Amino acid sequence: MIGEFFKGLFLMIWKVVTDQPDPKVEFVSVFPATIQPIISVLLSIVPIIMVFASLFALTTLLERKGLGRIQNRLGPNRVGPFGLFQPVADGLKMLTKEDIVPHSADKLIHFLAPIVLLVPTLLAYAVLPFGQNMVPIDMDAGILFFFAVGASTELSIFMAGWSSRNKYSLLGAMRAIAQMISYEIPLIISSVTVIMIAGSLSLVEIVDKQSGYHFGFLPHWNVFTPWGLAGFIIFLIASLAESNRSPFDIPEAESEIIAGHLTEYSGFKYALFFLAEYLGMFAVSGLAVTLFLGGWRAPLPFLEIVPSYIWFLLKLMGLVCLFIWIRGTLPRLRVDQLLNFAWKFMLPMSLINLFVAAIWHFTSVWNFRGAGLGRWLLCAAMIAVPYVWLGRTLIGNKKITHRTYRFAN
Amino acid sequence: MISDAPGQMGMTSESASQVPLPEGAGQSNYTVIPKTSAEGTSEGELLEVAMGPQHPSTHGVFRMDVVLDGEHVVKLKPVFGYLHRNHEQIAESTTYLGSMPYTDRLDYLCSMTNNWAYALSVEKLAGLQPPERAEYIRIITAELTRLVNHTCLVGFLLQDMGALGTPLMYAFRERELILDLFEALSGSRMMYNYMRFGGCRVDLSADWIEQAKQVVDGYSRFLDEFEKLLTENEILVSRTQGVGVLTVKLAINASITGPMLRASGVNYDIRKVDKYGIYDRFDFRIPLGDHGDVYDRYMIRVLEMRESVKILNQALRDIPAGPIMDPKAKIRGFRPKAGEAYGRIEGPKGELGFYLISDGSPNPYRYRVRPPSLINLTVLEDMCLGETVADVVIILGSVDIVLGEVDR
Amino acid sequence: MGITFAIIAALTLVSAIAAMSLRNLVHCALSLAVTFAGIAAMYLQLDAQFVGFAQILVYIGAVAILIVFAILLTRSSETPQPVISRSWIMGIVIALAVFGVLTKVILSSSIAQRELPAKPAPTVRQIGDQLMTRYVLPLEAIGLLLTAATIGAVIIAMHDKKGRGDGGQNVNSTPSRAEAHQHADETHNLIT
Amino acid sequence: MLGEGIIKGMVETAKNFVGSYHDPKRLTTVEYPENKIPAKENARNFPFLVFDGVDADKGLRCVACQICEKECPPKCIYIIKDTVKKPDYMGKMQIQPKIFDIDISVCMSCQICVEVCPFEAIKMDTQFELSTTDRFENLLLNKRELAKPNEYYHKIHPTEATEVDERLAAEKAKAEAKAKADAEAKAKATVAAAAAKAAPTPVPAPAK
Repeated sequence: MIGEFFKGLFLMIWKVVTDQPDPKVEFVSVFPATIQPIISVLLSIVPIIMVFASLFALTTLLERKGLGRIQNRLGPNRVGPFGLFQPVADGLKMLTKEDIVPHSADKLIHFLAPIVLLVPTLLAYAVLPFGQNMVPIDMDAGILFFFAVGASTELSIFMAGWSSRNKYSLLGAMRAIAQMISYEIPLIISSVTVIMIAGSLSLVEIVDKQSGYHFGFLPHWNVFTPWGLAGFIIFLIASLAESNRSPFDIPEAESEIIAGHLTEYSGFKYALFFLAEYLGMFAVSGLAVTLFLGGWRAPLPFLEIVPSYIWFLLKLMGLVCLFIWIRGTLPRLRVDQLLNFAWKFMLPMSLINLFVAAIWHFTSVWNFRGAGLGRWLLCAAMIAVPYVWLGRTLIGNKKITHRTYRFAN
Repeated sequence: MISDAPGQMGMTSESASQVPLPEGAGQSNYTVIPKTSAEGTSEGELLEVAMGPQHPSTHGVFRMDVVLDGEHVVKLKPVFGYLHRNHEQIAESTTYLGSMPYTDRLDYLCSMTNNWAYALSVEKLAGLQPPERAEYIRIITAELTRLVNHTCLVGFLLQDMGALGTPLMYAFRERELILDLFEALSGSRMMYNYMRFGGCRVDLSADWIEQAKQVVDGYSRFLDEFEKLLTENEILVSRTQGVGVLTVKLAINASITGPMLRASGVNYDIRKVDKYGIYDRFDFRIPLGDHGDVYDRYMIRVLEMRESVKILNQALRDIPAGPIMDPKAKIRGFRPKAGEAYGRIEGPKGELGFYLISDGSPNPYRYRVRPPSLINLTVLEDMCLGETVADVVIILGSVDIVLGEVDR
Repeated sequence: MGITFAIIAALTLVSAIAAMSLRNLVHCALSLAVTFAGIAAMYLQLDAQFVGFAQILVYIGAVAILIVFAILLTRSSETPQPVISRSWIMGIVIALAVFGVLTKVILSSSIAQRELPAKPAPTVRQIGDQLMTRYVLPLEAIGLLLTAATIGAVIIAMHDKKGRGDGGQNVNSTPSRAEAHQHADETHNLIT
Repeated sequence: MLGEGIIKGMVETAKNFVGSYHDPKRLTTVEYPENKIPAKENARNFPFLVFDGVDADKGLRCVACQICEKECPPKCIYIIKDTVKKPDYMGKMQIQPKIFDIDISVCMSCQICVEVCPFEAIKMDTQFELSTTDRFENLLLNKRELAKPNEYYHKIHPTEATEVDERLAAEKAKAEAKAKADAEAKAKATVAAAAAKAAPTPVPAPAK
């Protein structure tokens, strides 16, 4: 029994490391049949929670270090070698802090809000294909599931903001909801382009559709097509807004409304919000990787010996680093500008992109000489022209000009 | 309707039931004012928020009682005095020299110019004339102070705009170099207490001038970098252009001075008007804005920094040798003859003036500061009406206040 | 299936009752969201993935938020009604009547008479195919209708906003401030 | 085109990010307890009393004239004169402060006491690591704690201390020459010379 247990365990680890299909079969079969499903589910859930929670810890450190370097500081370097244990110290601090509930707060909703936020965020990981053989649930409507659980996080932010009985919290919650609803539309439409081309709502199938290489080195990732590139950028911007990251950190703009819906949270509840926010960012970046960057696929054929989940994590971290970089550079938008940008720029651009993707799909039957290049240029032009035009009207509407200044002697 | 306890607004009697309250909410901290149109029909509610004195972006202990319609400001009442230190009364009960270190603490970012303004008025009172080298030193330190102040201002403005400290850190990186210079000169990094009636306390060394030249050379490179990061950034441009417009008329009537006035397009710079010190010897221009919005205020400051660099280059090149104190000046037992004087300079924030009346005793009979921060703050409400909460913060940032000077 | 169904059904029912009976409107809205979630869970239990997820996406992600917004944005200054209104007897009678009719119809329909053969659950792909081929006209019609509704809402909102502008101005100009401005203008004229 | 300025800004921050690794000039901060920036020569923090020789009690230059006490803007100096003259380290009879306290929790490091002191007896220290757990007792420095040897002064402000020493030596030489000429009352003459310098104009009490 014990020998089998360790054999199964070893086999499972070996299969994970070498990226083989069905890694948990042998290990699960060690257990009695009645608890086998539970073990199997646990074996999927626990690693996800552990990996992404530690990724969260790592990212907070990376973010602080990276921002520090961008700002010509050293960043945290006191706890442990190179400050590596800083997240541990932060976590301990968070856990030992007093949990303050405002006197006039709605205590039940105030308590429920962080939980209601965290649960859907974690659920979203259920459909992401982390590796070649690592999909918790290969659902037929995977992407729909992802957006459905993503949409239910908005309610919890409202709960947090409203129940705190703080004006800043309420303002922050209203801003958060307005922002998340507005940006959900471009987010979904830009994903729809991919769904349309791949012809499936299943994330596994979408990754499969991006296999193979042009000319032996350029992978068939969606981002390398005109509509894919535009869609990727729209998706990134929208996901910045969805995860409340700078320059769209308006709901928690600390210089305006203290911390928005987080103002009255402290201690462990605050840590939960923080965790959920980062997990949400990972999830949406993971979706971006899956939809546009070929998921777990290696960028070059000879790199395919590296296990697939490594590629997934690398791409994910690349996006996270991009988010940190953006955060270190840009000031925050104003609420009305944010909504204008969503409705007057992002939405038309994503609709145009959808149209371009359809054209791309229909021109795939072109068969003359230079068809590939012609198709590429046509689609790129169809995106670039509206981009320039929309960008100009977006700026021009507000009478924003390049100014020159007078000088008196 | 505004209770004194910050953050815990008193409840107005009957109006508070309009937003559904959580159950068990004993007292509300929402002050909801019913909003009615001209015809008396109801049009939703106004929310009264106390921003400050513990708000992250009020630049110190400053409070704005803001009445909001949604996110738009319909009323704003600045409340200050949290940092009142009785500066003028203290100065009247101490010697003339004794209030010099207190002037450092008015606008703690620009101690050098505060020193100069005070020294200038006492010199007028006592009829002292600083020697030429001292005048050059004063101009060098004052222009360096202007660089420090404007850089920090832009950094803080961007911080208020949510740029998460990056421009602020760059600003502080450069400020550090100038603070090093000031420390080497006066011994302190912020509270210099450097100028004396009739001259300066310590002489510059040749070494110092070399270092200052290097810093000034590096500064124009830094300004290029800063502008690349900020000036064309679409977010900054759209956040600031057309926001918080200050009309020329109002600016003049409210006696606004400094970069804020010039951003509204009025050509008024005391360096040119009074030609105090030896400013008439230097070749520099006064940048003027045409719109009077936050963007203009930002750009005027950047352009002024470039002009300051020009002045510094000239001053560091031309500085003559010689004494740094008027031989008539006395440190101990300084008693100017009875009379009055008003000395003013173009501080980085605006016209900084000291009005003194002497009755022949060692203490001033009357001592009065004209603080540019406070007077520029008086138009805050006019600039903020109709803008959003997010704009209030950057408008306040662009006014450039230091609470040490506002409250005194 | 039994226990799960029972839990979900109980949750749905309890939250639905809470949504009707709680005094605080926001609490009601949140309970309603729980009800929506319960219904979505039932759909999922019946292997109707598409409907279940659409239920979450639309009802929790949009409708619940809309309700919450409506509660916060509209004035609720009317004195709160007693929970049980005077016409409660009437209400109960109507509710019972509706329930009775529905029960009768369902019980007498052919569905209740026999065991259904297990049909394969419709996949999302099938639903999509059906929507795009057989039901494409109704789909387009609904889309057009919704677009028209949206445009109408926007026009109403814009009209409303224009009216509000004047009201906002009235609040600004307290007499003292207006006087101050006038005074300032006079001084300006004197200066120039 | 939309986005141009943003990309420019991002290039700039990327440059700074890379620059912070290879260009140490960009990093302005130091890791404090391990590394410290050497104090500038002019640096000042809180005042201390200079004594000559080795005995802090005898060698104190301060003669308790109380000018600094009067001139101190926040009034953080407290002096009580000794009633009897005591011999200093050279054997000269001198009035010394019985109590000389500075409350450095009040002191604002303005250096005015240093400027007004006619005897070069009070100078500014550069020591800044003064935090304590008791803000009353430990921040009220008495004469013993304030007294530091002239060598220490030389160490922290070398140029200034040399100048001061030269000036003092010159004054002393002048005084001695005068004393030799006035042979009958040597000690008296020294005191008189000091007194003459001490009070160019008596500082009056505040008017109000």
